[in-house]
Amino acid sequence: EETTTKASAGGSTLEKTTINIGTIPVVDTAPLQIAVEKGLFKAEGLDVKLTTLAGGAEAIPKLKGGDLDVSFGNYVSFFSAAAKGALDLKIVSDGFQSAPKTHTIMVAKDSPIQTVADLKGKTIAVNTKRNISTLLIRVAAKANNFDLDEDKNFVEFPFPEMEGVLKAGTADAIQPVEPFGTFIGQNIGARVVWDTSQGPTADFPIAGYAATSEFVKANPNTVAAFQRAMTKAMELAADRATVVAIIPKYTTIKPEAAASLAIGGFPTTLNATRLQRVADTMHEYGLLTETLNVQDLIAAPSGK
Amino acid sequence: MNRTRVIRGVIGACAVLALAEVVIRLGIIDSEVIPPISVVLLRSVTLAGDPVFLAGVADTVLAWLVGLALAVVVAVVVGVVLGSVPWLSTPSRIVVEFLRPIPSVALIPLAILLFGSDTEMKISLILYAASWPILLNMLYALQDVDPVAKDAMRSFGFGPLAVLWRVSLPSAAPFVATGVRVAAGIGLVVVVSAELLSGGTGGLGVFLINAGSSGGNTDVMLAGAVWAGVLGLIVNALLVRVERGAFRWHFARTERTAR
Amino acid sequence: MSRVETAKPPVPGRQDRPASRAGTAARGFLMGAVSRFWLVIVLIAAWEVATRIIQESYFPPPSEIVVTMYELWFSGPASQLFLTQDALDDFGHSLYNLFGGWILACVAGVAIGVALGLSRKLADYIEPMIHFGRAVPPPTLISFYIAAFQLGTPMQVATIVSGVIWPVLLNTIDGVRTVEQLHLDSAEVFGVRGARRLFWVVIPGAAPKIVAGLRISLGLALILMILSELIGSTVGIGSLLIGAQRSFELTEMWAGIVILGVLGYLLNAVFVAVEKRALRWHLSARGVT
Amino acid sequence: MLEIANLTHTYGSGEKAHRAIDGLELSVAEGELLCIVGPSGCGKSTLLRSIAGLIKPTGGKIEVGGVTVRQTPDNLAVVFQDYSRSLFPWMSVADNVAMPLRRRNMDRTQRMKVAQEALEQVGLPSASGKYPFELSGGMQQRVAIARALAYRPALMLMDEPFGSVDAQTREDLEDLVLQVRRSHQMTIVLITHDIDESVYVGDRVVVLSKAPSRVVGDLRVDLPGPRNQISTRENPEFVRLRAEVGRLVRGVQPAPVL
Amino acid sequence: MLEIANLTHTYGSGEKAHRAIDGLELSVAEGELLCIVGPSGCGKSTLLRSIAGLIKPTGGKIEVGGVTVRQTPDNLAVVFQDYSRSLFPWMSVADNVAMPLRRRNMDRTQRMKVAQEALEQVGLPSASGKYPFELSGGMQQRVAIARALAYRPALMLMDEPFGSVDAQTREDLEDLVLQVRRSHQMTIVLITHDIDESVYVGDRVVVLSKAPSRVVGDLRVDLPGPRNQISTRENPEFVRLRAEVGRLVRGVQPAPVL
Ligand SMILES: Nc1ncnc2c1ncn2[C@@H]1O[C@H](COP(=O)(O)OP(=O)(O)OP(=O)(O)O)[C@@H](O)[C@H]1O
Ligand SMILES: Nc1ncnc2c1ncn2[C@@H]1O[C@H](COP(=O)(O)OP(=O)(O)OP(=O)(O)O)[C@@H](O)[C@H]1O
Ligand SMILES: [Mg+2]
Ligand SMILES: [Mg+2]
Repeated sequence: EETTTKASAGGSTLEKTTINIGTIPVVDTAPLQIAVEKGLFKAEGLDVKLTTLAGGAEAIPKLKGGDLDVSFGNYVSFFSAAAKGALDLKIVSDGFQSAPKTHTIMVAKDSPIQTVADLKGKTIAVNTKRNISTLLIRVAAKANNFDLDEDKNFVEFPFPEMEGVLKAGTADAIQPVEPFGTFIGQNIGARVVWDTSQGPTADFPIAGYAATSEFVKANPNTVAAFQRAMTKAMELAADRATVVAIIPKYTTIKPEAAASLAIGGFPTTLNATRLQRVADTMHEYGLLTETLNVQDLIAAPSGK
Repeated sequence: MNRTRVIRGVIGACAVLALAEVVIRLGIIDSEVIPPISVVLLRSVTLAGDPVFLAGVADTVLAWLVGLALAVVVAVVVGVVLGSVPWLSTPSRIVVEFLRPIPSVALIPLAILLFGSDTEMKISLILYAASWPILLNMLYALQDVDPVAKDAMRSFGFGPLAVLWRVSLPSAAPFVATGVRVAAGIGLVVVVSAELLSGGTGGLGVFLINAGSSGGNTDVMLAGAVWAGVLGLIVNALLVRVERGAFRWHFARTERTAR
Repeated sequence: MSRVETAKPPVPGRQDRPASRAGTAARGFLMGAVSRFWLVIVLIAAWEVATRIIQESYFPPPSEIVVTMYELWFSGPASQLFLTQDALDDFGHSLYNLFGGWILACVAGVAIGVALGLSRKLADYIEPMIHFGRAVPPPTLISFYIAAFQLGTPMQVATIVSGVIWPVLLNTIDGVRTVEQLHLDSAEVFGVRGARRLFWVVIPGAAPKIVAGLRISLGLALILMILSELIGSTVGIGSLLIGAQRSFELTEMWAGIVILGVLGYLLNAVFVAVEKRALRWHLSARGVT
Repeated sequence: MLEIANLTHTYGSGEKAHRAIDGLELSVAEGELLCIVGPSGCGKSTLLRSIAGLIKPTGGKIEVGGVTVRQTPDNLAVVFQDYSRSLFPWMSVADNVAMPLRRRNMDRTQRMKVAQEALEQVGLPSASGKYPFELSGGMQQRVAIARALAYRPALMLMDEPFGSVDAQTREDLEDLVLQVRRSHQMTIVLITHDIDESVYVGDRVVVLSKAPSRVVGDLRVDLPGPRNQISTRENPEFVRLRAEVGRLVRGVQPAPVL
Repeated sequence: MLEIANLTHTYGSGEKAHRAIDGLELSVAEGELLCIVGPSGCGKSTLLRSIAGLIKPTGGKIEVGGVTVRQTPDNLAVVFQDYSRSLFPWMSVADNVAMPLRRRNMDRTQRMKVAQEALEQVGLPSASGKYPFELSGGMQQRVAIARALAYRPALMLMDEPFGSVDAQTREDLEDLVLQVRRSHQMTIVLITHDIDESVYVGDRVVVLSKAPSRVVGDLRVDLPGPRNQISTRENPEFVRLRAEVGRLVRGVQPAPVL
């Protein structure tokens, strides 16, 4: 795999033609799948291998250990890892940003909880603690003048189990992402009490693609090729129909169901200022002890 | 004899399944959260025809068997050392007891970091988790060796190693084998859990993550559980077979205990 | 665990030679401590050196881990035995679940194991389901747990029980099936049957193997305690460990790992002490002292 | 008391089958002391285990007190040939002896008293607090005897009960068994290899053939009681019987070894 | 060959201490067959285990062939009193017998041949393929004897080796031991409870006192060899010695039981 083949797709030599990319089977990674499907990587001379991750946190050791060259992951995990010195990483591509209904707080149909304010002291199920989900909810709580404790008010449950969690009353509220939010709403009539993509967290950057600084430095052309492919894919993903069409191909979501999903934004540029918002919010909520300059973590495409 | 056993096992399984079905259908356990067993079973059957699923199972089983085999070797070697080299045994027991309760889950990131490939990582986790039951059963079994048998060996001038090899180990073997069966279960649990918790390129757990990507697919997850159980059952049966062949003397002697 | 299975016969004279002088006693104690702990010391030193050389954030040196542990848990006021509030919360919750789950599993495991060990017929019906059940990974059963148990202690205890019962069960079955035939025969001919036979013959006869199962399960219980806190939990050592892992507080994560090791060691030491009393007949009859 | 009709037992099956007992007929009267002698491996222990209901013979019928043996008959005690393995290593010697008495509706103090008495009778007054592994072979054997005696069964089966004790203790134990039998109306079946012993303690001596074993001799011992180690053994009838049993035993021997 | 000086052994310590042997002195010449008799529990097995280096006596000194015993001396074989536990249950009878021969640089065929011969000598020609648990008590004991004999040790220690076999087999085994001893120049220490046997097989009979045991009698047996079960036992010297040993044994007895 370490062989360096001379492929001249972008006119320059690729240091590495086979790259392993970590991904999660959610709507957020649609552009990556589009890039594979439409042969965008191939066109750049890249042979991409996809590895399924269970969550963002596993990406870090896998990147570090060289298991993955590039990985999808949420910004909160990436920034914590970078700030805590767990991994010297660079964001190589933006991935996904929230939009209405992509990140909601939901409660059961007959729940007494009507507004965010009612969540005070309640237990909320999230996919991963100390991650983007809890951050979004805590910001929402803060806007309603109360605090939620990172440990005490959140419990972890995988997204697929959240429907059951609400039904059984195991937790008071859940924070699903798409497609789970839509399906849970359809299946059990769960109500959205808060859409986190509003106010301070409107169009919030959620996830991107990262590689180790070492990799970025050693393989500038490969990274550039990856970035070119991703940019094209992101552009294609701007067309909702393309996304809806690809989703059933890498998830178990049925085509007709895919059409009803809320789909977030796929930014075509990697913009430090936008991502800085995430870092600052993390700092504000104690997820980072010091401010973090996101500019240092970005390997912006040089070509464009 | 063997037939009645199989028939009884099937009857037992059917009874358990029927009970579970009733419990769920009657809503004693929240029937909205989990699907009835019949649905799960049906799903398990359809899964068996899915080549992606089968490839995942093959990956998992491979890692499992290799990990288990390594665990047996490592545990037996460590057990022999701990059971026979006094100056090393006391101090290393402290280390063993310190390491034993560390959950492999906590070690996943470290294992990911240390072991390049997915499979290696899984194998290392199985090795870590599955060695302990074998090792502990071995230490207890070594303690349980009849001293008169050891004395008999020694009296013919055999040294400690020969006593260990020819008396202690054979007499400990049946109980160590029980440890191996315990370890086999733990190993499967660990490998599928690791796949579910950390993902990867292949395996039953990875298949289940992908299957769960649309939500509302509890039946697939439970069907995965069913297949894990079936795998456990098969391997246990195989191990029992091997045990019965290898320790005929042991089983013949103890056959009458259970009436 | 201090029993040494030596290949040599026991030396009965060794322990009855009284220490003639206090100096000898002190030296003996020191020698004992060294012979016991030298490996630990060597390993920790090696660990420290290795981690300092590789400078890898995932592998902080033990000295730093100890400092973090102190700050996290042991810098509290004297009135709380120097434990911090965090320590009391985390340890208290975790240990409560741990013991609850472990004890339940032991009782259930021994009870079922004895029943299956004694009755071949019953075992034929039930054993396959047991071997099925013990291979099912808990994470695949989350939805079942959600449906059947409440969040918090019930769910966690259920997770622990469902994970640790197997070694107890299997070892008990094995132990009961291999009770010395002549012991059973003796009980039989003297009309010792039913509960008496169970408590006076079968269980003591199977005790060494049952105890091995209990000991394996104690270690496993710690592991499952963590696993149970992984999902659907808000406090506890496992929760902390996972939280630290999620937020890349790697030294804190290691502090969690180390405290588990220490806890495991201590629990085991207590276990062995109790076991030594309970199985004295066995150990001395086997020449293990 | 004990009726054995056409008893047959085969161990294993197929090629490895071994017929240990073949059509054995035997009956023992209430209160009788029957001695069984026979070559090593002929099936004596097998017979005993069948009577005790510990193995299910492959053929024939055993009745104890008029009831067909399916499980272990009530009110029975056995001294096993492999005495050391029959003691419970996790109990003190006194507890070992007292253990069966739990069925006798005695409280702990009574049980301990009876156990201590039995231990004194077999010459182990100070062993009660010890564990079996702390005793010598002969002492363990005597504990096993004490356990059976203390139980005061209606039927006592003894498989070479005095094999590991010295000559003097053996004689004392023989007399002890005779005395207990007299005072408690026990029926006793005693297996021994010592021909003198069989004639000395027995009311009847049965000689078994080599495997598959059948009865080849059944002698009534008409010696005046109570017996006495010196006078009885000097009795001409004793000498005659001893020679007779000896002849019978030798007659069924396999070709001499070597 | 064997020199024991001031041997003392105490089991346990503190209150539970039990002195089994107290200042025992004994020496056995090369090629001698020494019989040890003594009351049950006096310390005979303890003595044997000390000679075999299986326990470390608390005091005194044992030399075998001029070398102080610290571990098991070379070229030694033991027949344990607890013979059934000394056999390895996971090995067939033949393997059990052949096992020690691994130290004799024999290949498997040779070992099996020697084992089969030894089994035939003890009257078990067809037991080789069986497992020990498939044998009767007396047969197991004979396997243990065969194992020791096949090994052809320089020093053989036997702890009540004929306790579980019938009279005829016992005599045959006694003669077998005598014959093997003669043809292979073994030194043998044999513990027995049978006074006749001790005089019949022994060159010398040592009588031990009750615990803590010391030597209370040491008799040279001057009977013409080769011995013969009939003529030797009729020899007046035999009768005299037997009575003498009997008196010695009885003299050291504890108060009679009952
Ligand atoms: N492991 C032990 N712990 C404590 N005491 C013991 C132990 N083994 C033996 N003894 C005691 O030592 C004494 C001598 O025992 P030993 O076995 O040597 O007797 P023995 O002469 O062989 O008797 P027997 O003829 O009955 O076999 C006995 O009183 C016994 O209680
Ligand atoms: N579990 C078994 N499996 C197979 N064969 C057995 C088993 N137990 C005993 N035998 C065989 O049955 C025969 C009779 O054995 P048993 O123990 O009844 O003899 P015994 O008369 O008590 O002999 P001994 O005087 O030597 O104790 C022996 O030939 C033995 O090999
Ligand atoms: Mg017998
Ligand atoms: Mg002895």
